[in-house]
Amino acid sequence: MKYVDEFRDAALARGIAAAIAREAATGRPYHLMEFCGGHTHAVSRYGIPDLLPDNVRMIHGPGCPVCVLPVGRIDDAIAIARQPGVILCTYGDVLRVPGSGRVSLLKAKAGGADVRMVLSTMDALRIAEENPDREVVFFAIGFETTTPPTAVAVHAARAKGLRNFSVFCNHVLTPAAIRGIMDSPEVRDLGTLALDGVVGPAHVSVVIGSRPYEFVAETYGKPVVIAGFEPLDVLQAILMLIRQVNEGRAVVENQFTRAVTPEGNWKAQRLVADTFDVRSGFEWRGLGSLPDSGLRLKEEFATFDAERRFAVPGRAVPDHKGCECGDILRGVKKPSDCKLFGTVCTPENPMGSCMVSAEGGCAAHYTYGRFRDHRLAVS
Amino acid sequence: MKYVDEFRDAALARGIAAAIAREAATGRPYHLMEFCGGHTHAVSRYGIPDLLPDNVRMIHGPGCPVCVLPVGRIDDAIAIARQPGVILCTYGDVLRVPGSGRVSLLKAKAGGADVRMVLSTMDALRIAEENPDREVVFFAIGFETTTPPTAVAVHAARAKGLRNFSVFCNHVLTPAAIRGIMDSPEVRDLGTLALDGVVGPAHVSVVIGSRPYEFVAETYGKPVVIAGFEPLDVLQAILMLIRQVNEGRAVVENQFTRAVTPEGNWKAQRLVADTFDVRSGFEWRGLGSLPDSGLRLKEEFATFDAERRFAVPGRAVPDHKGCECGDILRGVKKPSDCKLFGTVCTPENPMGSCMVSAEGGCAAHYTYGRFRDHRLAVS
Amino acid sequence: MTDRRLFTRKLDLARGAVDMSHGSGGKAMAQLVRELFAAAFANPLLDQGNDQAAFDPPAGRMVVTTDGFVVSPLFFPGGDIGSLAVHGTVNDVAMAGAVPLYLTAGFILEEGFPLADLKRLVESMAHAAREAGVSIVTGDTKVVERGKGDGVFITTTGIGVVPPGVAPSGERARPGDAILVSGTMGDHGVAIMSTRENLSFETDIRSDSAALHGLVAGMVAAVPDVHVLRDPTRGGLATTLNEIAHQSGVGMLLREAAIPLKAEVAAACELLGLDPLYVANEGKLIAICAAEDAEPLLAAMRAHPLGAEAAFIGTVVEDSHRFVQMETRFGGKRIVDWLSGEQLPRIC
Amino acid sequence: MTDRRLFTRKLDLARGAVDMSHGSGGKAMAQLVRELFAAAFANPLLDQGNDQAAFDPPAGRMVVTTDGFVVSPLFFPGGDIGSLAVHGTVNDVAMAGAVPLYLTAGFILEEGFPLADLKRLVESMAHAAREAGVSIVTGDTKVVERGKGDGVFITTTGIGVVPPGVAPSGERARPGDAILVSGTMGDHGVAIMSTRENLSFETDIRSDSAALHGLVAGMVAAVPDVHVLRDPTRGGLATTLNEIAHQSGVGMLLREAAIPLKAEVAAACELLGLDPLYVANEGKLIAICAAEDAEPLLAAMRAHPLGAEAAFIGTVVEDSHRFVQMETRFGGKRIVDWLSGEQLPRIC
Amino acid sequence: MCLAVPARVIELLDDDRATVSLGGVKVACSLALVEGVAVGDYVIVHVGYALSKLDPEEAERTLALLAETGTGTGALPPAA
Amino acid sequence: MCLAVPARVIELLDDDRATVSLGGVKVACSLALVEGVAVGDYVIVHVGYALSKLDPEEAERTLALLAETGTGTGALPPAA
Ligand code: SF4
Ligand code: SF4
Ligand SMILES: [Mg+2]
Ligand SMILES: [Mg+2]
Ligand SMILES: [Mg+2]
Ligand SMILES: [Mg+2]
Ligand SMILES: [Mg+2]
Ligand SMILES: [Mg+2]
Ligand SMILES: [Mg+2]
Ligand SMILES: [Mg+2]
Ligand SMILES: [Mg+2]
Ligand SMILES: [Mg+2]
Repeated sequence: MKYVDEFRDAALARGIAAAIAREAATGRPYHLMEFCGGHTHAVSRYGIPDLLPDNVRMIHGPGCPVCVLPVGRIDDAIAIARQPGVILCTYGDVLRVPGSGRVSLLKAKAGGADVRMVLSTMDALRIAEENPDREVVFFAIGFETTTPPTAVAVHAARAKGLRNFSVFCNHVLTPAAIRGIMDSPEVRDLGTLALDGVVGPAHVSVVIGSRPYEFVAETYGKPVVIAGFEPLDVLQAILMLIRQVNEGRAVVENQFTRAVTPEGNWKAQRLVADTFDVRSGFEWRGLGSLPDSGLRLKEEFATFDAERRFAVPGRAVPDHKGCECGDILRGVKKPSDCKLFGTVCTPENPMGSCMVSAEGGCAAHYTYGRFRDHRLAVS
Repeated sequence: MKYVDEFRDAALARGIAAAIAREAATGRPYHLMEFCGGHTHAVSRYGIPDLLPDNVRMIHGPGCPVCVLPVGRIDDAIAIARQPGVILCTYGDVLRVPGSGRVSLLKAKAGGADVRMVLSTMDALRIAEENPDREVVFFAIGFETTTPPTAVAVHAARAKGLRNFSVFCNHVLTPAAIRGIMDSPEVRDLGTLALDGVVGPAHVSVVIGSRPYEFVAETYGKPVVIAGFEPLDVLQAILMLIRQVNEGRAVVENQFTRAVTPEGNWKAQRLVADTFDVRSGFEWRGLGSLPDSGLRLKEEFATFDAERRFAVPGRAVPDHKGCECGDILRGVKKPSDCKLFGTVCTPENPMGSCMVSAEGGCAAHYTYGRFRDHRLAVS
Repeated sequence: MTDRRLFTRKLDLARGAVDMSHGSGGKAMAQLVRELFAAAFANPLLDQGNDQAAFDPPAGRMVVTTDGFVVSPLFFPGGDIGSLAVHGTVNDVAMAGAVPLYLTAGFILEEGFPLADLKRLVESMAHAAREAGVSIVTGDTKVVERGKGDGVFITTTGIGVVPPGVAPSGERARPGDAILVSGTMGDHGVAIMSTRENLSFETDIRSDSAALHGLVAGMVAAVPDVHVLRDPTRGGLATTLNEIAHQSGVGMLLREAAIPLKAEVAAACELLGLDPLYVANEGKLIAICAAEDAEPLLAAMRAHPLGAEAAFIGTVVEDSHRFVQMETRFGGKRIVDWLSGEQLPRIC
Repeated sequence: MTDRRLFTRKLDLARGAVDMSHGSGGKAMAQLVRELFAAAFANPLLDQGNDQAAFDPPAGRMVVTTDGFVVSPLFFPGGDIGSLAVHGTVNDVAMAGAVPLYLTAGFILEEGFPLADLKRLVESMAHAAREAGVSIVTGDTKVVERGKGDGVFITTTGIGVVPPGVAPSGERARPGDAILVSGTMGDHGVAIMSTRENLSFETDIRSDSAALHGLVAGMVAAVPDVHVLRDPTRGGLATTLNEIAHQSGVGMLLREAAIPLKAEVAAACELLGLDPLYVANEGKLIAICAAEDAEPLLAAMRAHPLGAEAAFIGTVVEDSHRFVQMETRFGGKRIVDWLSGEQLPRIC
Repeated sequence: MCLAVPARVIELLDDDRATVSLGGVKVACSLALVEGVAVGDYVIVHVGYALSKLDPEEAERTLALLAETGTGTGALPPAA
Repeated sequence: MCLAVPARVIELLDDDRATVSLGGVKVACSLALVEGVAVGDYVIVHVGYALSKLDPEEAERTLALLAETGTGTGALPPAA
């Protein structure tokens, strides 16, 4: 696979790892947050911690759209799916996330709701066309990467005159989340979350460009490196962040130049702007309600808006008792700090969303990395 | 089972059989038609021919409502069943009757049509109430016995305000069929169908009484004995007919006095009269179109009339080539006269409706009596 | 290392439901197998947890048989699909005159099926197997999407061993042989019918579902040379006798009055227009033996609780047409033909 | 007397469809069994037409195994549910080191299923059985109403005999043992996925569905003391190794670079965000043996066409946590855990 | 198709229905087509509806006649 | 959730769609969000949509840098 395999090369990895070890040998710690779940996944799956010196610590960030979706929105989706005649379509990632009473969309499906996994908004549209007497709802979730395909679908539905298609919109905006972290008491006041730099989103930035992250460097003085999701990309970004830290610089750098420009994809951005309005506030798990952090369909697409078409409970629901997802998403706790991790909470019986998505901090650590906890315990 | 077992008593049967043998020992043959399929079934199932002398010959009549239904009406029912959203309910007897291309309702069901067997019109109504978004059609077939329950259902549907229930009406009238036989060239002109008397309907007469058959005696000079469906009832009726013949009498006698009166069930008759109109003509398999022989829903029940609600092909379709059902229903041929009997045509692969219903002449003979053909062949 | 370590939370057997993950081959499936099936069926062969069970072959001819069970409803008066899946296959083993030893069980579960119901029928299955003295030594579980199955289907395979000198088989009926049945006909089918929504009637009839190997053991001890043994399940006595007549190239002559029938079964059949000779049994057998063996065989049958009402119902005759005929109670004669079409679907 | 006399008209295998009468136990069912199943599977045991097959037990330990097959779609690149139902069960027999002898087959058919499709897959099944040298000796057919099944489900049970001295079993992996696989991973699952309407992608990958007993025969001849044999079907290599680790109470250490993988399988998994180690195989096996047996075992595997790409992929280690770990191609280390949830439903 | 059975009314239900019994098997049936039916009466039941009452005296008369006929002493039943 | 792969465009289809290939596996994807895509281009594909073209020269530059870095000679990439 061209442009994939090259970026997983073990020999090159050893070279970068050596450079990191060399350049990080300053006696100080480096606390680097990988914002994206994609990075979290790459770090765990490829065993990147094994290649890093002990003083370079990776902190999982809130960049997993499945993980940050509050329980109440899952409940809403389940409520829609259970209405007679509804086919609820969504991406596979979200099917196993537990809502209230540990009921997930998968369990609702087993209970009779017509829930279908799709790989693309085009599939949801096709299902709507094939089932004119059913209500097809696309449960849209995702960051800026995933939002333009939803916009395309809404426009296509309007063009086709589909009356049985709507979108339950949960698209959220990454800069708002990073601002949420930076403004959190742990970072600003308590200092309990030491943060020396941020590995910035890859595919989000393909769409919105690198510019929207400049406030991180400018306002908060933290270096950012936009990085691809292959393991060499991540290693290189870590090295670039260490260099900025060592040099006392704080700018936005772009490691993922092969697909990211400062401006991003204007066509996609314009389409999104034409389709959605920014919500004044939207609830993020772990970060609370963040201003200007979520999207909803514009008034002119009201008939395609499932929130206006279906009665949903719309209740704010607290996380499961004992689940530390919120703190883990803010980076203030590690998965293994959670008492439920690996005992009560596992991927088969997730208590929180971080244990569901392959990009959630808890799932990534459990699935790929938990042997390290035991190694530490005996060493 | 009181009022059942007593009428199946073997010792009594031997007594009646002896009386028949004694009284029929006149050197002349007795050709007696059992009009009803119920009698045909009893004759075959209990082995009544084994109890009769050779000169008493039973002729199967047209009294099987499944058998006399023309192929075109089966096709119409299948066409209705195949319309999207339709649930077609009917009695089990008719499910295996082959329509055009040997497609039966059962095959249509296997092909995806929603065809359901019911035991009562009440079940069909319940299905309509339980499925408000489906069209429930009751495929009504049967003689005067079965017509009043259909009428009750139509009135109940109106009372309940059911808008998704209708009746595909194929109810027919027995006196018209008997007249058809009596007027057939074989009886009137050719003399190829010798007929010395008729065993008259039991349960039909429960509803309409014995009086409607008096024309048979009066107009055509043939004795009639209304008889129950238990084997002793049939034997006794045979004896009563032989006595009338021997005495040169031709009247309507009633063997089934425990449930039949001359007048019948006035309540049921009134309800039928209030619900249905007599069709000017209706096609009978074997007998052609008979005047005043079928019923349809009255104008005031038009919304419950499937023939007005659904487009049906309404085509007259000839019987399967080689099938002698028509002649068998008129009594001019025996099942074993059909070249297809037992070779090409069996209950598993019926070519005609007479091979389907347990009351059809061919099915009754095949299922219960075909060993007699072979016994004759070797003796 | 205990299971607790592998499965952090116990299956919710009270309120849970089957979902697709229970058939995925992953940990959810392993847990279902461990906490439900393996717990209920526990025996040394199964406990090994391999994909197959290994055993030393017994002395004697072996028999193997398989049946799928799709009965609807899953729970019925006198049994459920679990006990039926054991009895049905134990009986097909027993009909070879054999002693049943091992069963295998394949489950096809429909997404959404309540685990509480699954537990109930798995435990019923385990109970039936224990009663019959057979071990369920290996199995398999698949899950299909909602609307692609019907709760639970179970396929069981049975393995048994035949005592020396015993070799009943469907082609061994000979003219002159006696035809015996072990008890009343049609109980199972009527019990199932009584539960069907569109038929529902009230009766005390319960399914006769039972394991017949004990009865058979007594029979082959008394008459090792029994010619044919067969359980008249789907299609009832009539169809099963026709099968045998066809296999052996003979005819049969039955006496209707001799065929054991419960009054309520007769009444239910009258009501529905059915012939009880075509109604399914799940705890009855047909035995055909030489005329001179009929007495001792009947005695052996009646000595067993499941054969208390055994009866001599007819005789094998020569007939190139292979007709099964019957003298009716009424004094006439008729054919008792194969079932054609269906009397009632999904009775086993 | 010929069949013609019993069945007056041949089944319409070109245009007919399954209906409820085919499961009723009556003549329609007898005809389906006769003209389709018995014709395709013909062998002396089956031909007897009894409800069970009787055979003389072979010398040696016997194994029995059962699997249900519910794969969707029924026909896929490289096979169909019929051949799969033979291969899958032959392989579970073979994984005991055994020679497969007999199969039983239980069919659950959905009303309306085209007889032409049924014929195609029954013939494929018969072909697969012939190729594998096994006889389908007894079977069963049930029919469920439309919407209560999904075309065809098949449950097969296999019986085989183990050569003396051979006793592979899931609890016999020991620290230091070598872990081998017989070829590339994930082909079957990717072939199935490529046909799914909502995934559909184009690839030349075909299912690896194959009977492995020939390969196994060569292996146990070379190394009778092979410790573990198992086919990594549902849940793939990862889950199967975890099962073994759990059964044996050991850990494992794999080398990602050593695991054979077709480039197209890797690409398809990349596209779908799947891990090929969790994707099903139907013609591959895992073998675990003492370190000193690894060379001759690998040689024996490579000598067979189905083991040409066999590879030594890792080592059994002591680990009270029973973790299966892997050195990634990239140089890091990670756990290779049980499959949790489902990667893709109905692959077998 | 005209299958009907004589069953004993054992309980009157609302909605003009009754439970009837045939040889111990109980089933519900409609009384919409008959009048004046009481518990203990026998009715002829067809497709879930009672079509008429059964007259026990007439039944006895018929059976008596059948018995007599067998011995050659029976008179004919009256013309309808 | 943001999973995306670089795939080569091998055929332009109507409806603003294309067939792309990743390691020999072909799949259809939408071009509704990109402009000026030609056969032979590499695109980043996410949930069935091409999000952008991939710049081969930049990819080469990154790989070159990675190689140099390993030997300690690499310059830093430019600030964005
Ligand atoms: S381990 Fe489970 S309960 Fe604990 S924080 Fe993670 S998801 Fe929540
Ligand atoms: S045997 Fe068949 S083809 Fe011949 S008349 Fe009877 S139904 Fe028709
Ligand atoms: Mg069997
Ligand atoms: Mg059986
Ligand atoms: Mg049997
Ligand atoms: Mg299995
Ligand atoms: Mg269902
Ligand atoms: Mg198995
Ligand atoms: Mg298997
Ligand atoms: Mg069977
Ligand atoms: Mg289906
Ligand atoms: Mg296996």
